[in-house]
This record gives sequence, C-alpha cells and structure tokens, in this order.
Amino acid sequence: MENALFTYALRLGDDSLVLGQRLSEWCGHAPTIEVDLSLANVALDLVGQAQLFLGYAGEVEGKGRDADRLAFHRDVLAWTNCLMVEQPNGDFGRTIARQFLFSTWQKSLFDGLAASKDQRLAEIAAKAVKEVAYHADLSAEWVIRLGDGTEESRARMADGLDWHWRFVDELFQVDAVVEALVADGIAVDPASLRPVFEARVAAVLAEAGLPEMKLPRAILGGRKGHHSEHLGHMLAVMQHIPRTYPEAVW
Amino acid sequence: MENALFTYALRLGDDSLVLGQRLSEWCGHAPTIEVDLSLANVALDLVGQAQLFLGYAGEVEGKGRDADRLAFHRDVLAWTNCLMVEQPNGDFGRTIARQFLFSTWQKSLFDGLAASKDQRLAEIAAKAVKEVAYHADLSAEWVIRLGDGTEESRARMADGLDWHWRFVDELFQVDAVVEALVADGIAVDPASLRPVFEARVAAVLAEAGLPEMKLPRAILGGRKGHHSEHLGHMLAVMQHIPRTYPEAVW
Amino acid sequence: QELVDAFEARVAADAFIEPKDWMPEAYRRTLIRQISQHAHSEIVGMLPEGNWITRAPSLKRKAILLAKVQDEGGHGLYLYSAAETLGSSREEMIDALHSGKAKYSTIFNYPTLTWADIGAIGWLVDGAAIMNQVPLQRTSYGPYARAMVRVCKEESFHQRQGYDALIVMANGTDEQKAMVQDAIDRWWWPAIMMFGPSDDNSPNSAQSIRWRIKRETNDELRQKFIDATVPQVLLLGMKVPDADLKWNEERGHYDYGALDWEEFYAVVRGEGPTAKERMEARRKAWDDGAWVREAADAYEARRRLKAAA
Amino acid sequence: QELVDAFEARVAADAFIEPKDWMPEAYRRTLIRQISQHAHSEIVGMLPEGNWITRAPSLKRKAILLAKVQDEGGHGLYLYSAAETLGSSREEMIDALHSGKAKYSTIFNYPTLTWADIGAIGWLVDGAAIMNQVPLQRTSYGPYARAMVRVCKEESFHQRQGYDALIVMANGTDEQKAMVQDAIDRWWWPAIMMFGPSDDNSPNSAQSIRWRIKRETNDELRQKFIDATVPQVLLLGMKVPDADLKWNEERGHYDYGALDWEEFYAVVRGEGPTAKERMEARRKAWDDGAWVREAADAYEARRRLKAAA
Repeated sequence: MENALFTYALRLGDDSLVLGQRLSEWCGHAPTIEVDLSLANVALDLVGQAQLFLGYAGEVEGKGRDADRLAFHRDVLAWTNCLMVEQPNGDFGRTIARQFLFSTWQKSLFDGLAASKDQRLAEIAAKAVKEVAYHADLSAEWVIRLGDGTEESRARMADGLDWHWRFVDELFQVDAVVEALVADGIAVDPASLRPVFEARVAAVLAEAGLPEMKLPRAILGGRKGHHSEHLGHMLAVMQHIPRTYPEAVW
Repeated sequence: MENALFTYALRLGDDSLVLGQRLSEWCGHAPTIEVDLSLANVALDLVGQAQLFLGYAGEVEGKGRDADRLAFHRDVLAWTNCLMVEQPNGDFGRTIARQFLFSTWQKSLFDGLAASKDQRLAEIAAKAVKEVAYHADLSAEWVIRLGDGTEESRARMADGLDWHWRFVDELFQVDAVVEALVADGIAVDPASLRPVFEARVAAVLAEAGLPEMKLPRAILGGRKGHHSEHLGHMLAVMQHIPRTYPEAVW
Repeated sequence: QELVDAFEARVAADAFIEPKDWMPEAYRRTLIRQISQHAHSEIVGMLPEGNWITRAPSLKRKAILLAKVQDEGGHGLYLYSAAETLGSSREEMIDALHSGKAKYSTIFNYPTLTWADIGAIGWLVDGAAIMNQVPLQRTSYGPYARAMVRVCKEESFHQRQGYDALIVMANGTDEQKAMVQDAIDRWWWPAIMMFGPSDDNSPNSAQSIRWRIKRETNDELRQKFIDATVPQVLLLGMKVPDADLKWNEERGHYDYGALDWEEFYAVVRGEGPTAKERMEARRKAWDDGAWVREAADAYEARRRLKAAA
Repeated sequence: QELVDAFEARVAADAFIEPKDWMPEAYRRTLIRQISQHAHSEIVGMLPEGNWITRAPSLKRKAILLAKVQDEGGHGLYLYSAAETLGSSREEMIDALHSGKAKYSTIFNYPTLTWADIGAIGWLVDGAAIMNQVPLQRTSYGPYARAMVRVCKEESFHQRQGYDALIVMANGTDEQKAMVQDAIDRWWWPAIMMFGPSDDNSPNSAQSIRWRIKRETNDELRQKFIDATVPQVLLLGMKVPDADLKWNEERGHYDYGALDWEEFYAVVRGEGPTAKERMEARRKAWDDGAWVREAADAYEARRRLKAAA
C-alpha cells in the first residue's frame, strides 16, 4: 500500500517535472516576450508542484531519497510520467496542444485529488489547482486563437493535436496502483475525469473551429517506465550536473 | 614536460572526439544516404583517432585514466579542443565549412606530426593522415559543389564559412605547451602550417567561386577550457550513461 | 506464354533471373515491393540505433555502433540499386516511403530506451532478419540474391556484436542486468513478429515461394528463430517473456504463446509507438537536404556541360 | 526657445518629464536609444541564463533561475513600454536589434560555461546593472524612472540570490570552488566594462548628465562598483583577477588595472564570443514565431469585427 502511494506521488511529480523541464526549453525563444513569460510561468508552477509531489514520494518511500535525489538520480526506466509530457516542444502549436490536453486533464484530476483521503496529496492538489486552472485556460485560449487565426496557424494547431491524441488514453489508464488507491479513497478514479475532460476539449475545439477529436490507438507505457526515445535525451541534459558532481551541494 | 605532452595529446584527442561526436549527430538525417555514410565514415575515423590520442594522453599522465575515463569523466573546463569542432552542425553548409577548415588544418598538422620525435604521436599521426587527407578532399569537393551549385547553396556555404572564420586563428595558436614541445621537436610549429593552410583554402574558395577569406577577430579559449556554450550540452549527452553508471563496464 | 513457361522453368531450376531477362510483370512488381521495403527498413532502421550513437557508453562501443549503422545505410544503398535494376527509381521509392505508401519493417517503430536495446536489436532484430534473408541468398532474382550475400555476412557480424554487448551487461551490475531483461521483454515479441503473419494469413506466400522470391514460410522461419534464440536468452541468465514457451520433445521445437496480431497489424498500419517520429525524421532529413541535392545536380550538370564544350 | 528653457528648467529642478510634455528631439532620441538598448539587454540577457535552466543542479535552483529569467523578460516589457511612450513602436525597436542597428549590453556576448556563471551573472552583472540603474530611479523621464524603481528592486533580489549561490559553492567541493574562481576570472573584466568607456572617451555623458538621463559618470560608477564588490570576492575566499588591484588609503578607493578597451570595442562592434549565437537565437525566435503573432492578430481583428457587428 505504501508502495502504491509512493508510485502514485511519483507519477504526479514526474508529470509536472518533465513538462516543466520541457517548457523551460522555450525560455528566451518564444514568439513574443509575453508568451515567453507565460510559458516560463507555467514551467515554474510545474517545477514547484514537482518539488512537493516528489518530496512527498520520497517521504512515503522512507529510503532517504528527497525530491532532488528522485529528480536527478533516476534513469529512464524508473520514470513514471505519462508519455505526453515528454514529447518534444515542436513548434508552438505542438507545445500548446500538449499543454491544453495535459492541463485540462490535470485540472480535473487536482479538483478530485483535493478531496483525497491522503491529507498531503489533498493539500498539494488544493494549492496547485489554481495554478493549473490558469494553465488550462491560457492554453485553451491559444488553441482557439491558433485554430481561428490564419490558415497556417490552424494547420499547425491541428498538427499539434494530431501529434498528441495518441497519448490521451494513457492519462486515464487504470492499473493496480491506481485501483488500490481509488479503493482507499486516495487516488481519483480516472474514469470519473473523462467526461469532464472530453466535454471541455470538445467545447474548445468547437470554438476554435477545429475538427472533433477521434482518438487513435493508445500508446501506453510511461507509467511503467516504457517511454519514448525523447525522455532519455531530456534526462541527459537535466541530470548532467548532479550526475557529474554527486557529492556537491548547490 | 610530461605535462605538456599530456596536454598536447589531450588536445589532439579532444579535437577528434568532439568533431566525431558532432558528426555522429547527423547519422540518419543527412541529405542523401551517400552523404550519411560519408559523414558516419569521417566520424568513425575521428573517434578512432580520439581513442589513440586520449589513450596515449592517459599513459603519459600516468594516473590510471584511460581514453574512456578522459572522454566520459571530464567536465567542460577540462576539455581542450579548439572551439571550431564544438560548433553545432547547423545546416549541411555549416557542417561542411567546419569540416573543410578543420580537416585541411589537421591534414597538414598530421603530415608534420608524422615526423615528431615522440614516436607514439608520430605513429598515430602517420596512421591517421590518410584518413584525414580523405576528409579534407571530401569536404573541399563539397565546398566547391555548394559554392558553385545553386544560388541557395552558395549563400548557405558562405554562411557556413562566415560562422567558422573566427575560429581559424585558434588552430594556429601558440602557448607555453606548444612552445615547449616545438622546441623539443615533438609538436609541430603552428606557424609552419599556416601558409599551406591558407593556400589550400584560397584555392578551394577560388574554385568554388566564393569570396576570399578575411578573418575576423579571433575567438580563443578552447585550449584552456574556455569554450562556447555548445560544448556543455554535447558533454551532457555524450557522458550521460558513463556518469549514471560509474561502476559499470560495457 | 512461351516466355512465361521459360521463365518458370528457369526459376524452378534455381537459375538466376537477371535484369535484362524477360520476367512477368507481377514478379517484377512483387520484387520491387519486397526489395524497396527491405531497403526502406535499412534506412529507417538507422534511426533507432542512431539514437544511441551520441550516448554510447564507451568509445569502443561508439565506434562499433557507428560502423554498424553505416553498414545498414550501405545495405539500403545496395538494395535500392537492386530495385533500380527492375526499373524503379530511387526517388520514386523514397517518395513512396514518405507518403506512407511503401512499408518498412514494423520493428523500427519501437523505441530504443536503454543501451541494452542496442545489443538487443543487433542480436534479436538482425538475428531475425538473417533468418529471413539467408534463404534469399538463393532467391531467383540475381541482383537481389547477390546483395543478400553481402548483407547476410554483415548482419551475422552485427548479430554477434549485439549478443556480445549483452553478455558483458548480463555479467555486469544489477542495473545492467535489469536493462538487459527489460530489453528482451520489449523486443522479444516484436522480433518474432518480424516474420510476418502466420501462414494461414499470408496470402502471397505461395506465389512468392513458387517464384523463389521466398524460400520458406513465415511460420517455418519464426520457429527456426525461436529454436535458435531461446537457448541464447537462457545463456544470458535472462527469461523469455512468454509464459507458454516450452520445449516440445515430440516436435523437436519450442512451443510458444499466441502472438498479438492486433498489435502487429496496428503497427503495420503506422500506429506503432514511434511511427510518427520515424516518418517525421525521414521526411525532415529529405526536405532539409533538398537544397544540397539540387546544388549537387546543378553543379554536376554545369560540369558536364563544360566537359562537353 | 521658450519651450527649451522651460524644459531645461524643469529638468534642472529634478521634476519629471511626462510623455505628453514637450521635449527636445535630441532628448527624445537619446532616451529612445538608451531605454530600448536597456530593454534589448534584458531580452538578450535571458539567453545566457536560459542556457542553464535545463541543467540547474537542483529543483530549487531551477525554480529560482526560471523566476529570475522571467523577471528579466518582465523588465524588457516595462522598458519597451516606456520607450513606446516616446513614440517608438516595439516592432521598430526589435527590428533595430535584429538588424544590428541597436545595441545591447556587451556582457551578454560572453558564454555561460558552468553553474557558477549563473551565480556570477546575478552577483556581478546584475550588481553592475544596479549601480548603473539606481541613479536612474531619479532620471528626468518619468516612465523610465518609474520602470527603474521596479527593475532595481528586483535586480537587488537577483544580486543577493546570485551571491548566495556562490557562497554555497565556495563552501563546497574543490571542483565547485574552482568553478567559482574561474567564473570570477572570466566575468570580472567584462562586468567592470559594463559602465562603458572611461569619462575621457564618453562624449555623450555631459549632455546626458545635464538632462538627468544619467546622473553619474561611467568612471564614478565603475569605482563605486569595484569598491563594493572586491570585499565580496574576498569574502568568498576568491581572488580578483587584477594584479594591479590594491586599496588606496589616500583616495579611499581601490586602484585597479587598465581595462582592455580593444576588447570592449570589439564586443561593441558585435565581435564578442557569443555575439553570433545571441543574434541568431533572437532572430530565429522572432522568425519562427511570426506565424503565431500573425494568427493572434488575425484572431483579434476578427473578434473585434464581430464585437462591432
């Protein structure tokens, strides 16, 4: 049971950290300064969430691993984030598609998690849900703006969504870990999130004038460490300094 | 004195390894299969040279560091390659510009080094010089082909050269290490290489219909560990696995 | 009809058909499809392995992998050349790949996650490829058969190198052992699916075998591969991820579990985990390189013009 | 002439000039140049620091650095806005940056090589910037002065954070200490050159001081910075890379070695070590983002049209 809680907290932390890391790659390179700032802002929120979730995961595990240890000293097979967040930034359309799908899901997840019987998870989620609501709104506005902008932006927005659809099902995946924690009132039942998610996505796509989503075959694996090829490269960069100076404090 | 020889062998090895690593990034992504193979071939030659030079550097140092130890367990300030080889691949024009300038220099360097009083350096250089002659010819042919190809290719080739000119002077830099070894007949006097280099570059540019080279202010620093921002990112990727599993043998 | 009879007789006599020889249109088309698909597989196959060149764990392994991927590009080249002798141009074939019309081996739509995957690809994927290709050294079309001789020789070398890399890891740290097992778990089923649908569902097989384009059925080859490979897995101290696998004394073969054909056909349809990445990488390389190819053509044309003047 | 006199009198009385007020064209032009240059510096300055966000050595440091770089973008925004009040559009200013017509602080043409550089930038570069900017909180142009109040407050915070990061490293491993010293060696001279040419070679200074656009000379500010910073270097247990540096009891200031003005002017001319990288990164971000800006404009125009209908 503790192990399930550890894994669950780890997944939540990994999702936030990996996406925060991706977004921070934009820093200094976004289409406008305003966009640059808003992406950095979302990245900052996500890194903050990661610190809390990973820190809690380390406590639950009880082996002396803190958030930094978990972030910088695990290799790819031990990462439990969903595949969507590790996808490369691509162009701004892909970045926004990823953000919109992920944050829309994360928003309803955290809404539910704020009522978790695990007090610490509930607290972290309650604190983070306001941030996430902003991420979801911000990215939804961009989906609409790009979908309803120019011909090019519409095509790029559609391409961005097309890249990410196959990772949507994984967000709602149920495995033994989730099952056990749902039964205990700790985790949120993924099935319960799906209608809210689908309704919101459908509404935004409609407003953006983009075609309805038809999900292709799901690609799964992230939750058990089977990732895309992208994650390893991200970890190489992210972990280089802590790996190089394992004894150092910063 | 041994320290100078160590540093000199290290520089030779670092040059080859860093450029080999850069070229290997092209693998699977080149403009044609033939080009893909020839870039991989050059990369392979360079990695082979690096093994020999770094292995020898480790022996000279006598602290038990072998070629892999030197390649995978030094951080950026300890790298002694010239700045040119660590430059990003950019488009094929930049890659070719870098290869042409570097290999043309390396060819005349190895020609001279084959007569070094240090037998091991002489042997390695004598073995490598045939490979390098091929690299220099191959890249010269591409400079001509791109310079004398289409308007676009000419512009891109010129841009590639423009990116790299500022790193040419460093190839001929003399410092205490080089001075000491030149006096001992071990290193090649960089000044002696310059006329050959300039004549060859001028001839190829003329045939390519590209403007004569006018070198801008030199950017220096690589030989003493002061690199561009690019090298750190390369090392993060290159060293990730050995850093992550310091005890493992592969 | 005389031509057809003569052709069929030559093939039945295990003689080689050469580019200038008459051949049935269906034979030509089947061969172009098969050879170009094979060539595409070599080229796309550079990507999952190329993914690890920059991160190879030692200089020696980096050099070995660079050489291996280079060999694969080389195979792609011979095979495109062999297909060209049948009247298909390289551009046509590459366009067919990029448009999704032409297929390539489903195996390359799986990602390489750890260094053990590089060993596993050499050992299992090249191993399965060899099993498929050894008979093709005697395939009826001469240029294809000759390309296969060279390809098989190099692939055998790669297979040994891949297995060798895994032996070192299997004798290494716990983390290395875990990577090897994880790689086997992920690559085993896709590798044994490389032989294609089971014989009941492989409609073209009979014709291809009659024409000596194929020489053994998918299931025969698969069984051979499993029989040869299971002992190698055990020798590494690893497990085969198939609960139903057991030696059948009577058949003299391993029995094995049911293959997930739904997965196989999904990947054939382009829905494999890294299918989008592979196609995007190939198209991007091609598009980004257009100016280089155009420049080379323009230069060549001008050079020829000068030579003629 | 009446207008000019009134303007000069207001400035001399340390009153603020506001956007609607009359001002001499040269004053306006000087301010646009100075404010936009300052804005460009903030934006270009995001790059050397942004270079380390993905590699920050701990989650805490990553968050701090993200927040810092975000602040700098924010400063860029206020400053562009302040310049816009003088009648220059953001697009014009950005075009001038990308064409090389407008300058930005030379310091950002040096690379960040280790994590210690991030500390050094916060401490030395932001420190020098503050020294320059504190007097500008009372500069004669109101919007600029008000922007400076906010900027200075945040920069002081950054400076403390940067120095704090270096204290941790200076008390760390030998490798960390070496990185700190190396960072100081590389950033010291460029930092003290941030105050610009010495007063003898700074032709615009007198006019700028009269107009209260500047309030102290380059050399005065430089001396202040050195006097404040040397003790901080020593407190870290590090050395100042200046053999001529020594306390001058009589002057009550540090004497310091000759600055390499050739280097300074070369970097001003765009020949700094990472000048090409910086401009390429900015241009690429702008060009790659064109479709996004166009889409936002098109959407906005359509929305307004609908609202009006």
